[in-house]
Amino acid sequence: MAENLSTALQITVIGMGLVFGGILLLWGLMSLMLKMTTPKDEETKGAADVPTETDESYERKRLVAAMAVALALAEEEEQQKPRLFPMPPTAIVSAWQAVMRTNQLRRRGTR
Amino acid sequence: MAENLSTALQITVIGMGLVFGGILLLWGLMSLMLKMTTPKDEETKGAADVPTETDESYERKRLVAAMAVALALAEEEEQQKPRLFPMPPTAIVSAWQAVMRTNQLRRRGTR
Amino acid sequence: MAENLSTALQITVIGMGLVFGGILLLWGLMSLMLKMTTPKDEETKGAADVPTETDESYERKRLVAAMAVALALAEEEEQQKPRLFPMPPTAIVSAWQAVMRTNQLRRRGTR
Amino acid sequence: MNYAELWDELSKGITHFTAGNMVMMAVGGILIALAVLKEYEPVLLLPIGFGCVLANIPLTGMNEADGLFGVLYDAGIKTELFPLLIFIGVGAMIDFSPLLAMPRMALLGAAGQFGIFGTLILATLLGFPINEAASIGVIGAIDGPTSIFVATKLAPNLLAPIAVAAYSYMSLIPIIQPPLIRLLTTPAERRIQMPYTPRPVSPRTLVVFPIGVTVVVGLLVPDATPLISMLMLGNLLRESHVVDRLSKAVQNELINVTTLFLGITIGSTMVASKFLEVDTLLILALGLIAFVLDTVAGLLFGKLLSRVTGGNINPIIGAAGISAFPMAGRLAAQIAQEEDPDNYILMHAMGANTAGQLGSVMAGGILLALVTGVL
Amino acid sequence: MNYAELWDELSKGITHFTAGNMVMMAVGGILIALAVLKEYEPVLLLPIGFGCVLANIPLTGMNEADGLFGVLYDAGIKTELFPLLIFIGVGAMIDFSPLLAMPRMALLGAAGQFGIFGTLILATLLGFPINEAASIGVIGAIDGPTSIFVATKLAPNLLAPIAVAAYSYMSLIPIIQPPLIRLLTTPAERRIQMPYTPRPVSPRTLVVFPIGVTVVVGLLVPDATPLISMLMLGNLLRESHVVDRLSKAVQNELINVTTLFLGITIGSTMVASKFLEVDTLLILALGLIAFVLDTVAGLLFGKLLSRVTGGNINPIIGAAGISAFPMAGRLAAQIAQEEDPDNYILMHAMGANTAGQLGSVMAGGILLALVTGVL
Amino acid sequence: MNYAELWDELSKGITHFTAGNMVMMAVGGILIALAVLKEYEPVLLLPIGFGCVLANIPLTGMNEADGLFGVLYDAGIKTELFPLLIFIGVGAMIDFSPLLAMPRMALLGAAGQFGIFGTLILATLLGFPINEAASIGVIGAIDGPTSIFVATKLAPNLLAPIAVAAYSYMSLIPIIQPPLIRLLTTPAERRIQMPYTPRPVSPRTLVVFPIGVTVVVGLLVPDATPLISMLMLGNLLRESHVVDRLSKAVQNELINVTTLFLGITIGSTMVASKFLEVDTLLILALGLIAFVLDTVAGLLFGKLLSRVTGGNINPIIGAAGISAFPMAGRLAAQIAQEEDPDNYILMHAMGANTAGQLGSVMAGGILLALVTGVL
Ligand code: NA
Ligand code: NA
Ligand code: NA
Repeated sequence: MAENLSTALQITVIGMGLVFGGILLLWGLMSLMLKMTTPKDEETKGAADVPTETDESYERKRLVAAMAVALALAEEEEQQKPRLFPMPPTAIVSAWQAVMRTNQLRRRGTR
Repeated sequence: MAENLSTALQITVIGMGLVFGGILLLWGLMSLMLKMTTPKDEETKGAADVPTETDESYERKRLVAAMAVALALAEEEEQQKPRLFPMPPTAIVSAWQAVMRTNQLRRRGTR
Repeated sequence: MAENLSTALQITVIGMGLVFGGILLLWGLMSLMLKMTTPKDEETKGAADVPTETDESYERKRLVAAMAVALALAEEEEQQKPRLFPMPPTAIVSAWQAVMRTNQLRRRGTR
Repeated sequence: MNYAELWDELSKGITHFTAGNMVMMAVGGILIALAVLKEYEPVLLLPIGFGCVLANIPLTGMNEADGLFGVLYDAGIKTELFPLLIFIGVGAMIDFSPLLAMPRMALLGAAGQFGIFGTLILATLLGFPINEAASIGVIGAIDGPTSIFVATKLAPNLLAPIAVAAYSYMSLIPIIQPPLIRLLTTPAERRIQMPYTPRPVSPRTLVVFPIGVTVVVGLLVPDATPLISMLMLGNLLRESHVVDRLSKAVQNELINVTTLFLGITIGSTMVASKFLEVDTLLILALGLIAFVLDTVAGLLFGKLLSRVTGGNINPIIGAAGISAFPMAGRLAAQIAQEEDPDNYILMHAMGANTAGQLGSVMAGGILLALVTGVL
Repeated sequence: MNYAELWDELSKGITHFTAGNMVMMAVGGILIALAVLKEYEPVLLLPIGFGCVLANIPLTGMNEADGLFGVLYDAGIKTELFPLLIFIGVGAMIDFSPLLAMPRMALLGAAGQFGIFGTLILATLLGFPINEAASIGVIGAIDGPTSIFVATKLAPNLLAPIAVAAYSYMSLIPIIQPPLIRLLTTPAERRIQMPYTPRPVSPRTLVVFPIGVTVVVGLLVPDATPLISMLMLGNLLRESHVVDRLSKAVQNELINVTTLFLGITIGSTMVASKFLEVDTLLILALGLIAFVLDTVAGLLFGKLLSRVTGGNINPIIGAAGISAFPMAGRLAAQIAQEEDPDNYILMHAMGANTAGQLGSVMAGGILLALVTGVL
Repeated sequence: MNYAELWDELSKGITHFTAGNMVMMAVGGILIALAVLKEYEPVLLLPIGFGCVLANIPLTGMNEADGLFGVLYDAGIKTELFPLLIFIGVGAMIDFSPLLAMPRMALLGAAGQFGIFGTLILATLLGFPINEAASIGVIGAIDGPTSIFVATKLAPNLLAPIAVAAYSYMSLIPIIQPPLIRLLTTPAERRIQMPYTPRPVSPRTLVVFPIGVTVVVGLLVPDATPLISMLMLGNLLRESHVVDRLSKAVQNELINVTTLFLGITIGSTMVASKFLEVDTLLILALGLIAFVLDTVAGLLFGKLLSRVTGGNINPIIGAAGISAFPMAGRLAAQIAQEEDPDNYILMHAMGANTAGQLGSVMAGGILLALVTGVL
């Protein structure tokens, strides 16, 4: 029992260490893949479109756009076919996706 | 052989007895479940709407309604998705269901 | 090895022979089935509609019809449900089928 | 390279082909024809017929333990997996609300099972041992999965003819029942109208029903539990309305693929050497009798109820109590309407019909219990 | 014909029915009620509940090796086939682009796994041997298939309560997490906005991602490979966009049928004789604790990051790092919006959530490796 | 707790990773790339590639008998279940009416099988034993399921490279055939028009056809029965028009899931230790040759027929006789139209193509019979 406990503690320390290690590796892996697979121009273009955090009105515009899409989605029928979300580097579109995702997530996923 | 026959006869007597017993039990079970699961108001409301058997014109009205629905159904496309038949306690709707069922049954069930 | 080779050669000779034999048998079988299963009138009617090979304009007409159908098909939506191709004995329709088939074959079959 | 041997190898198919195989291929062809031309239960008779044709081609190895049919048989028939999976889908297709709206209709589901036992007696008279006689009798359940389930447990050697009878007769309902109905009922009786005054059935009732039935029937007839529980599982998926994707899956993907496998596998057991026996013909004949006895018993009981209730019940619906969902129920309603276009008894007929479905499964389980009890 | 024997045969169901069976049927009924009335993970709780009810009907033979549940258990649980097939479907439903657009979000997927190990310690303190303690801890993966996969390998005898806990708690997220979030974060923290400035993610990245993850995780944590690889296979089918028909098939046909089978089979292991023990209650309690520890650790780590980044990260998303895709992610975003309607952090929450999904699988594999390493 | 041991346990993945594994992962990556970027048979090459990558991660246990791949291999490959189930779906997708409308087109389905035997000879020259040589030759059937079926029976050890070759070359048709066609036919020949004057084909013929073919081929070539019969079963489901739900199920649910399983399982056999051998490269090379020989033989026979019929037959359709349905048929028609936009020979090409499909299966069965006969 006492021995079990010590084992458990060691497993916890090593285990959490490995989990964090693995996640950090994953982070590195992702950054690497992004670097390797993203064409230069996109990279820059992506950067260009990025809005500054202070741009209040922009945030609001994005939200409005989002809502508009949400409403549009609310109406459309065919819920069945799985939606795919290409992720182009323009911020406004990503707001649109954001809403699609919310909308998708609102639906009872596994029902 | 003769012995087999007597066994068969006994099985028949006991068997049919048990079948009837089981069915009677089922009847009781159903009545019980209906009692337990039906909210009071619905019960009365249901009773209220029940037409008297002599009400000829009503019968005819129901049939007409039925036909109307039948026609409507005849047109609609998507045969695939399984229909569900909520059973509210109003008689006219039950005629409507009746037709939906006929319509459903007409379709080659397992094809 | 040398023995293997001779075996291989014999297998080849016998094998190709059997394949051709089987195919010829299949040919006969098909002709037989066509004879047995095709109602007389159709037979003749089929023959009647057959265009002469020299009929240039006819060929062109058929192609035009084909294209028309192709366009029509291009628009229609539901790619899912498997198409069935009844084969009536009139040549113009068979052009139509031809196009349906092309259209079907163009679609990435197994995707 | 020994050409003599080689020739034997190449011609083995034809040299081992027997007249019996020929006959069975014809039988298979007939089943396929019934399916394609008459549309008698095509989803089952077509695969069964094709499997039968296949099984009578010699030395294909498909019937070996490691052949396609051997694998499917061990995986789905011996384990009873196929009939049970099919029952999940069937349950998801059945709507019990007509029965729940008129619980008294349940009574009609009992009489319609007499054919099972009547046939059991006849079969014993013909010298079949009890276990085989019972398996033959269960054709009278007029319910494919039940017949297959019981036969697999009591007399797997008779599975093929029993399954074939069960499914082909079920598809003959529109031919067999009407004359019997007209023979046993008077036009006056057939014209009896039954106003549809349902008790309100709340969605909750529809959800509790399958669970309740499973528990009660399960405790009383444990041998019927696998069948009744899978039927009720499907029905629960349907009525709960919270798992549409599962309900759809069992009504389509699951039941379609399983039915195809079940069909060709049953068909593959129709090998001449095993199938072409006097017993087979006797079984087919007894199956037909079981069917008739079911209908007659149902109708007579219907007439009895009609008397008892002072003509408030149309005896035709008794014929719907044999199960064979939903054909029997539909047919009864149609005959009533032919007699009087204003006579609309579909709801009652379906109530009796679904009760018959339950009665059939119970009867099958009871029979199983009794026979295993006496053996 | 011996009537005494016969009577025993007929009444066996009732005579062998125990109070324990009664209790377990009630439990099954509760699970079904949660599924139908509250819609808590209905696709799993409904079949599990029904299977539980069924398993407690005595002598149905369904739990025997050659009974329906026996067959399904050997075919899908013992071989781990079911959880893996389900993972293919899940993978095809997950969109990793939010995570790939903000790789740093991955960090939040690590802390959320602490509950696994914290619970492991508590379970050992309660006297469970390491292998059982670990299986219980893995409830903290808050991911059904992972829990089942690990428990099947380390302590199959505890599979039933672990699976039930894993799936029921997962459905309790909307009830358990909000109070914890409000307790551990200040309104100011919850109002922190995180502008969504994604790095561009090319379709190619989305295709390379699942392959890369499989290889790297596979090499580092071989025990996690079956789970992670099937999850990634599904995701590859999805993102490749060239095999829509396969992607659709695994998201529908495959996952629906498998889920149904998994559910009733898990439920069928909830037999009173095995399930009604103190251990079971302890496991259910420990599972809940694992859940709380996950959330707490995630939130605290979120607050830490928030400090470190000078308030650029909203700590709520830490709670999404526990996996439980996609509920946890959705919930975090909703709470942030309740605090401030303009605070839109769904993308970040989903990033952390999907990272948590990956973290959970890794943690499961690491745990498996460590325990098998020390045993 | 022994840290040395633990470290071994944790690092086992990397320490057991070999250069060979690395190479095979690259191969898997290439297959995936071909599937995603070039869309070469993606439904098969994608799963095969992914399975290959997975199989080369050391010590995952997935290739063990009780691992996922072991289970799938025993369930679907060893029993030949997967290729046969896929054939049901393929049969339901094939329309034989063009062939039935012009029975003489059948002839072209024979010549296109020469590659099988030509390659058999070459393989023997390279020192392969007859059974292996035959399995390699059957790549020339240019039909995945047939190749897998025969290879599994004659030389399971070569299954992986044979399956890979069969499927990857099939997807290379648009690249390999055109040059051969242009090389072996004159523009004049390619411009030959074949007016489409079909014999009337009644629906009844379409229903009788699959049954007749099954019986005749089955009796003459029992070894080909499993393949031909499942192909024809699917076609019967399609043409009977009375079992749409079954026809749809085999064309979707069944074939999709089976294809996915077949793919990853085949891929999982591409383990470096077994796959990285000279033989493998030889097999891949021989497979390509088989493909070329098929096309050449088909074209030459087409030219012969063209001469014999006094220029009434366009030799291009000979190239469609190699099977590889439907790509080869489509391609032949396209090349003819490139030569002369008014030259419309799709119907004839599809007739030859479907005949080639039948010829391939027959050839496979004949080869099986001959080899088992001489061994
Ligand atoms: Na019955
Ligand atoms: Na987790
Ligand atoms: Na070929």
